[in-house]
Amino acid sequence: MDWTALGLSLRLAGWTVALLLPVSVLVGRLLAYRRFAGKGVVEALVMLPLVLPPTVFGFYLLLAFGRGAPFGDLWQGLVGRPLVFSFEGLVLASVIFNLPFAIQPAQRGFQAIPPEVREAAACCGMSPLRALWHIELPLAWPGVMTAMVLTFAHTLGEFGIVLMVGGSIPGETKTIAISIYDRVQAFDNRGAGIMSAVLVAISLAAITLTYALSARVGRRLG
Amino acid sequence: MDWTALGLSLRLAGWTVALLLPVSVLVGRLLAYRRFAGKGVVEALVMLPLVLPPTVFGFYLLLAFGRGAPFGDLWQGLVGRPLVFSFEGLVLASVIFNLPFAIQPAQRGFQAIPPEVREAAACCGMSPLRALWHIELPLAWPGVMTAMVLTFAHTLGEFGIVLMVGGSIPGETKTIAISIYDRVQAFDNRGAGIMSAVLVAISLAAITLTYALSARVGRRLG
Amino acid sequence: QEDAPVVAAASDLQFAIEEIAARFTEETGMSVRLSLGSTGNFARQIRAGAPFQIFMAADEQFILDLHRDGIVPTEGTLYGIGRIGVMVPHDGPLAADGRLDSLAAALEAGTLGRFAIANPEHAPYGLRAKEALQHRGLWEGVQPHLVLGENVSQAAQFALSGNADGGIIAHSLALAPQIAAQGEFALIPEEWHQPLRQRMVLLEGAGEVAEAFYAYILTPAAREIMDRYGFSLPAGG
Amino acid sequence: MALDVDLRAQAPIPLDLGFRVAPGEIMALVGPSGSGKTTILRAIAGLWRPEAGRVAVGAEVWLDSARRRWLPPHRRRTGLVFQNYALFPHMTALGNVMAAMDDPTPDGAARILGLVNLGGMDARRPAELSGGQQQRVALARALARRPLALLLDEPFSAVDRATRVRLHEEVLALRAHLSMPVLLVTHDLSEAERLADRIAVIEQGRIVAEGAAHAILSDAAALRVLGLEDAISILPALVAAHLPGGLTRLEGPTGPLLVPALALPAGARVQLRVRSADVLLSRSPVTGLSSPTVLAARIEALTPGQGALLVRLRAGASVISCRLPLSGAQVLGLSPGEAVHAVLTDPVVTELPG
Amino acid sequence: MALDVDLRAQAPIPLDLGFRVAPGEIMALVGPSGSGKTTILRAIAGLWRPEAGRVAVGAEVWLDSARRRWLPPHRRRTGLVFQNYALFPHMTALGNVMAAMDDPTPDGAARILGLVNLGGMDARRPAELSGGQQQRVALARALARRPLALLLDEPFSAVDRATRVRLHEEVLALRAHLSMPVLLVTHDLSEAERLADRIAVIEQGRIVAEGAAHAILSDAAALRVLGLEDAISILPALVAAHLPGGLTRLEGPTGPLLVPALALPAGARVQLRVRSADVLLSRSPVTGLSSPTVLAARIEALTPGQGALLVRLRAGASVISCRLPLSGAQVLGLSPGEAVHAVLTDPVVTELPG
Ligand SMILES: Nc1ncnc2c1ncn2[C@@H]1O[C@H](COP(=O)(O)OP(=O)(O)OP(=O)(O)O)[C@@H](O)[C@H]1O
Ligand SMILES: Nc1ncnc2c1ncn2[C@@H]1O[C@H](COP(=O)(O)OP(=O)(O)OP(=O)(O)O)[C@@H](O)[C@H]1O
Ligand code: MOO
Ligand SMILES: [Mg+2]
Ligand SMILES: [Mg+2]
Repeated sequence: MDWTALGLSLRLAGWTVALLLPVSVLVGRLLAYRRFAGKGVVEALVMLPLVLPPTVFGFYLLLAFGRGAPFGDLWQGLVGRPLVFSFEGLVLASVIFNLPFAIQPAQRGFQAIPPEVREAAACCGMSPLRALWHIELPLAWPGVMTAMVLTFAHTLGEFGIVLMVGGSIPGETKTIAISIYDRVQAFDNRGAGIMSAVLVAISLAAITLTYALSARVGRRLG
Repeated sequence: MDWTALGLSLRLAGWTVALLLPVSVLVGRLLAYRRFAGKGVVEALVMLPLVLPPTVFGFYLLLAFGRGAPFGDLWQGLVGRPLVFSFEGLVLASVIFNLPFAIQPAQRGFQAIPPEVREAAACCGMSPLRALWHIELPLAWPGVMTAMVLTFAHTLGEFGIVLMVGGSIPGETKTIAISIYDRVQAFDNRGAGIMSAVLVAISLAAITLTYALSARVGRRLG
Repeated sequence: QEDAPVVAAASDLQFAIEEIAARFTEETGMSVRLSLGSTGNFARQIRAGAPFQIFMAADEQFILDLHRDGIVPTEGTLYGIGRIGVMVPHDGPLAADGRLDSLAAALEAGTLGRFAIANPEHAPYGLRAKEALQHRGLWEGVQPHLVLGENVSQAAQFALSGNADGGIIAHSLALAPQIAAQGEFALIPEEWHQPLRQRMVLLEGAGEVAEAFYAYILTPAAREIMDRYGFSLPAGG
Repeated sequence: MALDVDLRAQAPIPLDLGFRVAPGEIMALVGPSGSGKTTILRAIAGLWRPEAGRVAVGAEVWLDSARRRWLPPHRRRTGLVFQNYALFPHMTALGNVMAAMDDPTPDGAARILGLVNLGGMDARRPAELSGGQQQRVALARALARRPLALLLDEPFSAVDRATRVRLHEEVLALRAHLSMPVLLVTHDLSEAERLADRIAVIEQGRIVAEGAAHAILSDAAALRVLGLEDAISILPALVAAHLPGGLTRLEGPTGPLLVPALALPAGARVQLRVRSADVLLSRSPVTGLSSPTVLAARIEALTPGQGALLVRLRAGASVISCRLPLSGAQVLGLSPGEAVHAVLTDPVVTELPG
Repeated sequence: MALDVDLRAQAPIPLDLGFRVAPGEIMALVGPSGSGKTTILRAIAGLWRPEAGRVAVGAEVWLDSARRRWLPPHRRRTGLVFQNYALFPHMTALGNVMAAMDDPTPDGAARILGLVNLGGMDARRPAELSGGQQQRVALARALARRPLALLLDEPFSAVDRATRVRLHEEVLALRAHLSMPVLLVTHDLSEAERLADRIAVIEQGRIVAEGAAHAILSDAAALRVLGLEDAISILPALVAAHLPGGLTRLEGPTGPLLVPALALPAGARVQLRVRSADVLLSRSPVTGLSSPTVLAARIEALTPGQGALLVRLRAGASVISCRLPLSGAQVLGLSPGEAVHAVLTDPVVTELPG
């Protein structure tokens, strides 16, 4: 069992969820409530990271993050180490790739709040921020939850992008997904099976727990 | 531009959406309204296809569907040709892999319907089926829509499973995702770029159109 | 086209096999469909009943195993010996040097960035790269710098994308014009690693077209292409 | 077909009651907020399942816990107006009504919308309607189903007086026409008085008083549950003759009664409703007053109430409640058994069916 | 601080009106369903933006289209009771109230819930409350904000009579205490009568009548908009003396008036409200009747109404509306200018502030 890889994957999923949670809430809310020209196109654009095969998407990220590309060089200049073949690069790639999962369900969650409840929040003197925190978030929580669980699960299983921008460096970019795949490729079915089982068990536990906790969080926020 | 592969991908996405639509509605509705022991675990289980890397997931499907496996042999006996390395096999794999996208958002969509509206439907004499069609579906539509768009987009971009279960046979199982990846592998960046652009453009158009149409469908059902 | 036989070919054959297939169609009017991928994957898929008619592996062991298990009817034919070499991008810090002195110097100086090879756990070219590095005594030192491609083609991708200082890739890839243009390549001495014996086999149920193509690969016309892409065949092999 | 209801439950609220509503009868459920009125309607409609009980319309049994019978809501032919309307938000007013019809036709639905004074609002969605308009769509939808039992949960609370009067008439007409049992939850006692044949007073899930509307509205104990001290007396009578000078003479258990002319044939059965505050007493015969309705009565009981004296009068077979300012009683010096003249200053006369 | 409102719009409904509510004043908005009452409250709260207009409380300007000023709803200190309550479904009753408080404390919120008779329901969520209970939570939430303007959209429609009376008292106490302007939308005219100082009658987005409550309630034209024929006369008076025999003598523009004893000191300002149907007329002086309130008046006008004669009386400086059954008028043979004795059978006497 490659515990390092599992730990790395969980860290990656954790960071991705943590970074996408605010994005999911803010962009989801924006798309839910604001009307603007071309909104339909924006909604479709949000879906795009899904449409490209992860490997291809990863390839373009490799080009964009790499040496010689403006973004890659900017990062290198700022942080002092390259973005590709690094954990930070994986996180960034994962954040971009999970945008559709993070935004769409959250948007639906916000849309499902009856307008008069939001109006009541304003009439109770809540600033938009307080209304977001005390009223909208708890009520949109099932949607945001779905967004985060999809993101979490998907990051654990993400393979193509990680393969492309990661380079399979143990402890840095060799995630559990890559590790299992390597076992499979090496015809080590038993090793792959054990790792898969552990991954599935941990995910199952994590997601079940999250659902259970989220019910509480929903209540606490109230 | 590999039009054959693109056509294949669109066909695959179409079939996946068509087959998952009823699943999404029925299972999503069930999870939304029914209370039963272990529901939290079922909800987490629905997420599992996401957690395993697609290639690994595909590997296990290959084991399950392939020669010598009970299910694979059963299929071969019934249909006369193997399930793996066929379009049917891809569709089946894709359906399984997209379950989380198809079910979760639909479930949230159904949950967002105020209970008294469903009660009113029953009091208007609507059988559960008529209520589903005339009341629940139109109101849960945004969620179901999200489910289907996520499924569609994800199928277009799906790579790992298709590679494993399909074997990349041109015209049969070589989807646009694999075709683009092949171009990348062959250092044909221009070819890959063109195909990616076409794929993105078509997806963008398809998703935008779907959103626009779905607004109408929502109205028509009303 | 729809019922043309499918040839499963290791990804190092990428360029050679495309050219051969085109020539084959030109000369005979028959056509084949190519599926390029990792040798290991193909072997597994063939066990699961994949409808390939010809399997061209990057490592003969896979075919010998399939034959041993009775999955393919024959041991097939050796069609080439692969070679590996160092590929570095233009203007990169490393020199394209087959004896890996430049790599060793960079290691010593602590200036080495990332270095790409295919995953030695399952990619034949990766394993040979590892052997070569071990032979040169660099394996331990280079490990922290390695980035692993899923297959040799991806390793080339890494080596040339500007994100690594270089890598060890297949000669066959380095000979392809679009790759050759991106950097410099030098062969690693053959004796530094086990030979990359590449074998192909006709699968059960292969049809006439497949048989014709199988035979065609061994004709001088095809051999010329193979040679051009670095799949030399030892005399009488 | 009569509606038979019998409900028992412990949670979420204790409930223990039973009643029967005859076909064509309107029964009002009144009682404090939170006493269980909505819960009763929900149990009848099948939206809530009591722990035990029986609900039946005629021979059709919807719930019988003893026989483990339970019909789901959509198989019960009820028309329910929800307290919060519960309209279908994605449908127009017309669509909402058509959704409840057996043979939905736009014309039929438009006709029902016309009944509730919503002609011209066909194409509006609930979000584009005012509160009262939404409530009327909900009423129209309940009627559209041609229910076996009509269940109205404060159906007129958001509607203005003029429309309300019109809707009252519609409900009465419909009730006579379709002869279905009607259950009406209302907080407006004048509405209950106008519409209901019988009233059940609900308190904490039990019926604390039940009976003919006039009996309940003159039952001080029942009214106290409702926070009212104002009893209403109801006197049955027959139209006897039309007199010159714009008067009609009624005959009833109270003896002859003069009332402002009625447009009813002699022999018609009527009923007079009088608020207890609208009864004046005099020791001497009363003449020359603008109210012609005076009857002779005897004082049965005197009960001091809140700042007033409650007087129970007997006139023939009828009992009349009268609330006098204490001063009035003092001036007259009344005592039980005495004969007095009662002036009914504002009796409401309504025709009884049959 | 007074609330100044001036609104103009074409869509979704035409709106063209302006009014001012003084601090501590309760103004009732009445009018047919769909006339725009809710829309007016929404405009004041900032939930709807009219095409033009001005809304200000004292010096605080919330909307001034001429100066392009617009304050978002959460910056306007309003307490709004929504017609459909709009409670926060995920919060308890207590949570809902605390959500609107500046310094939320459970004790403070519980106290306000006690005010609306919901003690003990603190921990219930909206879905676990009855309709009337939810409505009261909404009222408590609106009060909790200590608003500069209280906007009540049919806040008592789902509440039983007893609770309603209590809530009326709370609102009146609060109004006196906090001296904020209150706008009350209601369909219940007796509620408007009891609570409101002024009434504005809205029809199709315009004010068709506006004035002191008593003036509007005795204005036949205004009442007809509301579907009512029943005018109410309001007579101001001063408590003059307490007489033996449980009577109090009032002095007013109508001359001396005897009423059942009041618990008010001499000199207190009061007001009598009399429904037009509760006035009896007699040509000869009236004595020995249980109602002591008799005054001398002169007939100003006689108007035939629906099955009744509407009589306008003048008594001193006051006008009293009286609805007689046609027969009563015929019996008496009334004509304009004649002197009559008017018996007020059920006057409601309330103390005026100041
Ligand atoms: N979005 C809209 N589109 C079209 N018409 C609308 C819209 N919203 C409201 N209306 C109309 O505006 C009118 C005024 O509505 P409003 O809610 O102010 O009425 P109201 O006086 O409060 O009525 P009620 O007493 O029934 O609550 C109604 O006729 C309503 O149908
Ligand atoms: N899910 C629940 N959990 C706990 N108590 C509940 C629940 N649902 C209803 N109740 C309580 O049951 C009681 C009866 O509710 P119901 O809605 O029948 O009252 P009601 O008579 O219709 O009142 P109203 O006139 O205010 O509408 C109320 O006290 C309410 O708080
Ligand atoms: O045959 Mo490979 O390209 O070394 O996986
Ligand atoms: Mg109720
Ligand atoms: Mg309104």
